[in-house]
Amino acid sequence: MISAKLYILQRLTALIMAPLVLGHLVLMIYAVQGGLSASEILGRTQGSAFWAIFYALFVFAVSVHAAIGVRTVLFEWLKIRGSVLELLSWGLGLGLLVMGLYSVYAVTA
Amino acid sequence: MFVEPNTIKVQIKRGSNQSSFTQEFEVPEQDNQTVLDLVTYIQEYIDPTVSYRFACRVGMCGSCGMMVNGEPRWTCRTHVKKVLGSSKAIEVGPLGNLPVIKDLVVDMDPFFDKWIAVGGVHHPSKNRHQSIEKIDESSAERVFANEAVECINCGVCYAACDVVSANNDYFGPAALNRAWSLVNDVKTENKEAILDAVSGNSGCHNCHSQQNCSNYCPNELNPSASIASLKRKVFASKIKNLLGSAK
Amino acid sequence: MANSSFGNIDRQDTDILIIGSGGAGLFAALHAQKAAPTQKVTIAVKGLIGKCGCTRMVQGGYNVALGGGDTVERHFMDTIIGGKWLPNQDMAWRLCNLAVERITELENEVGCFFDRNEDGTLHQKAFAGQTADRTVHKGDLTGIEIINRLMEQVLSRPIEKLQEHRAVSLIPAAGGEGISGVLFIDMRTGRFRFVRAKTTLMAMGGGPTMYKYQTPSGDKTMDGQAMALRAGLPLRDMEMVQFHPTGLLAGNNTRMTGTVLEEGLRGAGGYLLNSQDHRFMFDYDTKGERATRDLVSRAIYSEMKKNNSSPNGGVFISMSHLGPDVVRSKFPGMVKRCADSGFDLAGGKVEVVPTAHYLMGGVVVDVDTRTEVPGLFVAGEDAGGAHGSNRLGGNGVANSTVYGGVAGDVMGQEATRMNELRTPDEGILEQEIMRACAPFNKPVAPLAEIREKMRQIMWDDVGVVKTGSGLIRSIKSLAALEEELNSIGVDDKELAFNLTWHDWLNLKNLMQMSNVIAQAALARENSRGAHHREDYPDTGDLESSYFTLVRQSGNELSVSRKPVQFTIVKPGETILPEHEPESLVG
Amino acid sequence: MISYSLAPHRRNLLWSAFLLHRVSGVCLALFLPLHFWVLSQALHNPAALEGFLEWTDLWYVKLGEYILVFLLGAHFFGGLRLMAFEALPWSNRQKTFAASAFALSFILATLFLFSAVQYG
Ligand SMILES: Cc1cc2nc3c(=O)[nH]c(=O)nc-3n(C[C@H](O)[C@H](O)[C@H](O)COP(=O)(O)OP(=O)(O)OC[C@H]3O[C@@H](n4cnc5c(N)ncnc54)[C@H](O)[C@@H]3O)c2cc1C
Ligand code: HEM
Ligand code: SF4
Ligand code: F3S
Ligand code: FES
Repeated sequence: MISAKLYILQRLTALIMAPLVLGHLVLMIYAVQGGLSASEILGRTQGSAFWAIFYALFVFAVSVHAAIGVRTVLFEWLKIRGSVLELLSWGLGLGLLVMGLYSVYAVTA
Repeated sequence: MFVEPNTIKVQIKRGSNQSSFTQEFEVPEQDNQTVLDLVTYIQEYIDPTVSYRFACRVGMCGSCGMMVNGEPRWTCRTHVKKVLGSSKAIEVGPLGNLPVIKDLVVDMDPFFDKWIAVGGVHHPSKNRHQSIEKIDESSAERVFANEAVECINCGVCYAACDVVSANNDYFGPAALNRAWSLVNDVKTENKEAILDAVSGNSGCHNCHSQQNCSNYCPNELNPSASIASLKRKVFASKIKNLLGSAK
Repeated sequence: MANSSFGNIDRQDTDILIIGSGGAGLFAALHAQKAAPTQKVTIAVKGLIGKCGCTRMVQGGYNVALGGGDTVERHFMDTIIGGKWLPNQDMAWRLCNLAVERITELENEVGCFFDRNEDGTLHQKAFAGQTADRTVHKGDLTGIEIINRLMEQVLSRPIEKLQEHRAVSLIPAAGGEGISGVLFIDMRTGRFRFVRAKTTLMAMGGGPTMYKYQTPSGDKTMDGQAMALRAGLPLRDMEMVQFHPTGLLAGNNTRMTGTVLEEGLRGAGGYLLNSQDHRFMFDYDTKGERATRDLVSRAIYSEMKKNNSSPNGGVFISMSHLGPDVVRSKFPGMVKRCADSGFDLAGGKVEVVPTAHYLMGGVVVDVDTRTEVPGLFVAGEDAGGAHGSNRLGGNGVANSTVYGGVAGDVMGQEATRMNELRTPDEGILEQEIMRACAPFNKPVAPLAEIREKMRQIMWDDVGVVKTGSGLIRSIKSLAALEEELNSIGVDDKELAFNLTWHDWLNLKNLMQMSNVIAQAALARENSRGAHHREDYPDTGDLESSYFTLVRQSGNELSVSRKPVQFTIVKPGETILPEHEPESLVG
Repeated sequence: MISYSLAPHRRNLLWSAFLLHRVSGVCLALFLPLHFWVLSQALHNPAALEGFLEWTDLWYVKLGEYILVFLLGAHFFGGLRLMAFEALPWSNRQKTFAASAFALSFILATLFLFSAVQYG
């Protein structure tokens, strides 16, 4: 049960995430060479406005994207309908948003 | 010397949605034999109470859809050789995703209700006293409309689509395919209403591009492509509206 | 037994009742609804709405004169000459005349896609027997397009649907003035339902399916004409059964046998070969394979009689000399259909046989589709008169759509004028229920053998070529066979979707109508169009042309001959302007 | 939940692609909160983060990461494939595209694993 509006939102957020995920992946492959350490990660991100915006954008996009995606799965596979469906999916979105933004703050502040 | 003809084991899923059971029959193998012929033989010579539906017997009416070895097919045009494995056994059941009336007969009303709900009906821009529209057969719109129009509403694609199984409200491939054809029909009016209908909660955006509809369509239509095109069309029109209202 | 006890049947009322959902039935529903928006319209059909009947199976197309040299007058003259001066001329005229409006309605209001010329106008081609390019089409699947679009229109309107409802009998009003309603079996439950209506249309599409080889849809078993016959209505031209020369021949055990391989195969240069690989058509006619349907059918029949036949007892059609790839690209639908059935049309030979296709005869009606019974209308293939002894390819669907629309208009007006439904004759209703229950409580046996016997009798003695002695023999053997059928029972434990019960009822109707066809054929002592008597091979005097009329009273059939009224044009004359060329087809 | 026995119409590559996309999406959605939680440790408890990252050196955690990267790749390429399918005119190479998306995600994940293991 997905209307044009949600569909468009999901595709737009996917488009936003595409370069971000790609960037993140490349970075990960590059970064894990030689193992990960907390200081290494934090050294790169802390105080960087670039990374703050980069990850915040991702968090916004993914919250919406995943909420809509999970909503479809809940509807089709778990047969969840009505307000429970809205609550669960948007709850997930909100949770992701809050936790995500907090973690972005944690690694970039 | 008399040679016993080979027999085919035919398992038929009988009963209704509430209570169903499988029954096995042995049917003599013939040179030219369709799955519909197997079922007919059983009804005419073995068990006169077996129920099934057909009309044209040549792939034009779309009333003989059944699940054959778990796959949806038009049975009047499915040669037994095509589906008979080395085990010489065939399973036949009622077409999927539709309520069963009895044995192999399903209620196709939901399928057609959706066809209408999606706006799958021509809205005239002219009447019978006006001249017939001149149409360029090679124009892009007409080509699209034409490609999608030769559907026999057999419901095979509908039975093949897992989104329909998962979401009973989903209009399904055939109805959306018809909508796409109409959206491209220069003669039809009120296309906005069709676009609205296809972008609603039961509309084209529920399709996950599994493409079984196109795989199984016996007429080699491509509902999957039609649906993708509808998504594109809706996307463009929504964006346009958005920009329009922003002005 | 579901509810065969009389007190227990379902009853309902409507204003306008339409039986059948072919071109005639669907058009009638649309027009009735428009003409009488206050009236309740009900459409009842043996299969699913729009998914049964023959209109859907129309391949070639729809005849209509749309200018470019062609005129309604020319279309009319072709119809009269094609029908060998037997058509009811007023009906033929109305058919040709209204076809113009109907095709425009189909395009503009119903939304059909018909093929176009380069300049955007409708593409038209010529079937055999036409003097102009006249046939409008959508590829070679014209019927699917017409019926799908009509079906959508009907389904989207407030029209009551009674699907998988088999009409069993017409029930007259108590006291005998007009028809009160129709008795049905709801096939899904096996229960009887009596539907009362102010006006009733029979558009059940005739369908000569009592032959060994036949093309129509499996739901058609001449139920409508059999009902009309039993209700005492006169039937005309019943000997006029059209055979299509090239039905697929794949043996007796498959339903695909008899289905049409399209006319265009011969037109494009296909060969007909006998078992010795001899291309025999030129032995019969200078046009070879391109001769008209009746000639080709008779030629094939002769080859079969001479034992020059293929393994399954027919002849071969061979296309491969045109190049398999050419055949594949020109006839993709036919090649695929043959391939699905296990035959290679593009590269090999495919067995074919003449196959019963269309019944020109039918219930006597006026140009407004009225019958002699008040409240009862008949349109489409169930009605006789418009085609005479032969139907031109393309005139069938024009006929059903034109007259279906007319019926809807007239019934709408009539129903609006009427205040009350007629009260049924309960005695007849009860008797008709008993008739439909006749096979219960009798020893059960397979019906297929009897059906095959009937088909063989009709094929041998009432088929492509007939003789007086053969016809008399057939009438006797049919009577004996009907006795046999009467003694065979159907298991009545479960009547819901009991196809075997319906097979029995189908057979019963087909046998009665077989008898009618044989009787009418016996009464026509000449050869015209689709009717060929070996013992009377001449056309006979055109001026004194007659048509046959069969009616039943009690259990007795009476057959008579009625002179054809030349209300518009006399044999030998024409209504075309003087210097018009005979044909516009180059 | 629907029981997905492998009915014949599901033995189709494009159906498998759908399933992979869905499963990967759901797994990512389940994993992300965990990921966010770990990262937010940086603020309260940098040592815990460090400890956690050391823990990722264990082979089975590496395998988990490998699968996770694979899923992300599969969802990423699969999602791009889907959007391309929806945005571009029909092509007859749907199966090729799906197979390529799968292969790419596999390569990506392996690359990740190699770089992680080689220098780890
Ligand atoms: C294979 C084929 C090809 C043809 N090609 C052409 C062509 O190219 N051009 C052309 O002009 N004509 C063609 N014809 C002829 C044309 O199809 C018919 O003349 C015309 O369609 C008849 O229309 P109809 O509405 O009278 O009947 P149909 O379309 O046959 O409809 C009859 C309806 O009545 C219903 N019915 C029957 N019995 C009962 C019952 N007891 N109770 C309730 N409902 C019942 C049926 O289920 C069906 O819905 C072709 C016919 C066939 C078989
Ligand atoms: C690069 C980034 C991504 C792209 C291109 C992308 C693309 C898509 C697309 C196109 C869909 C719709 C599929 C459909 O309706 O058939 C989708 C669904 C989904 N996505 Fe993503 N996505 C991305 C990242 C993510 C991330 C990071 C998550 C997780 C948190 C996620 C979770 C989901 C979920 C749960 C679904 C629903 C799956 C389904 O309905 O089958 N996606 N994605
Ligand atoms: S799209 Fe194909 S499979 Fe689906 S209903 Fe139409 S003809 Fe049948
Ligand atoms: S099978 Fe179903 S998911 Fe879409 S592409 Fe076809 S409608
Ligand atoms: S019986 Fe008409 S499509 Fe099979």
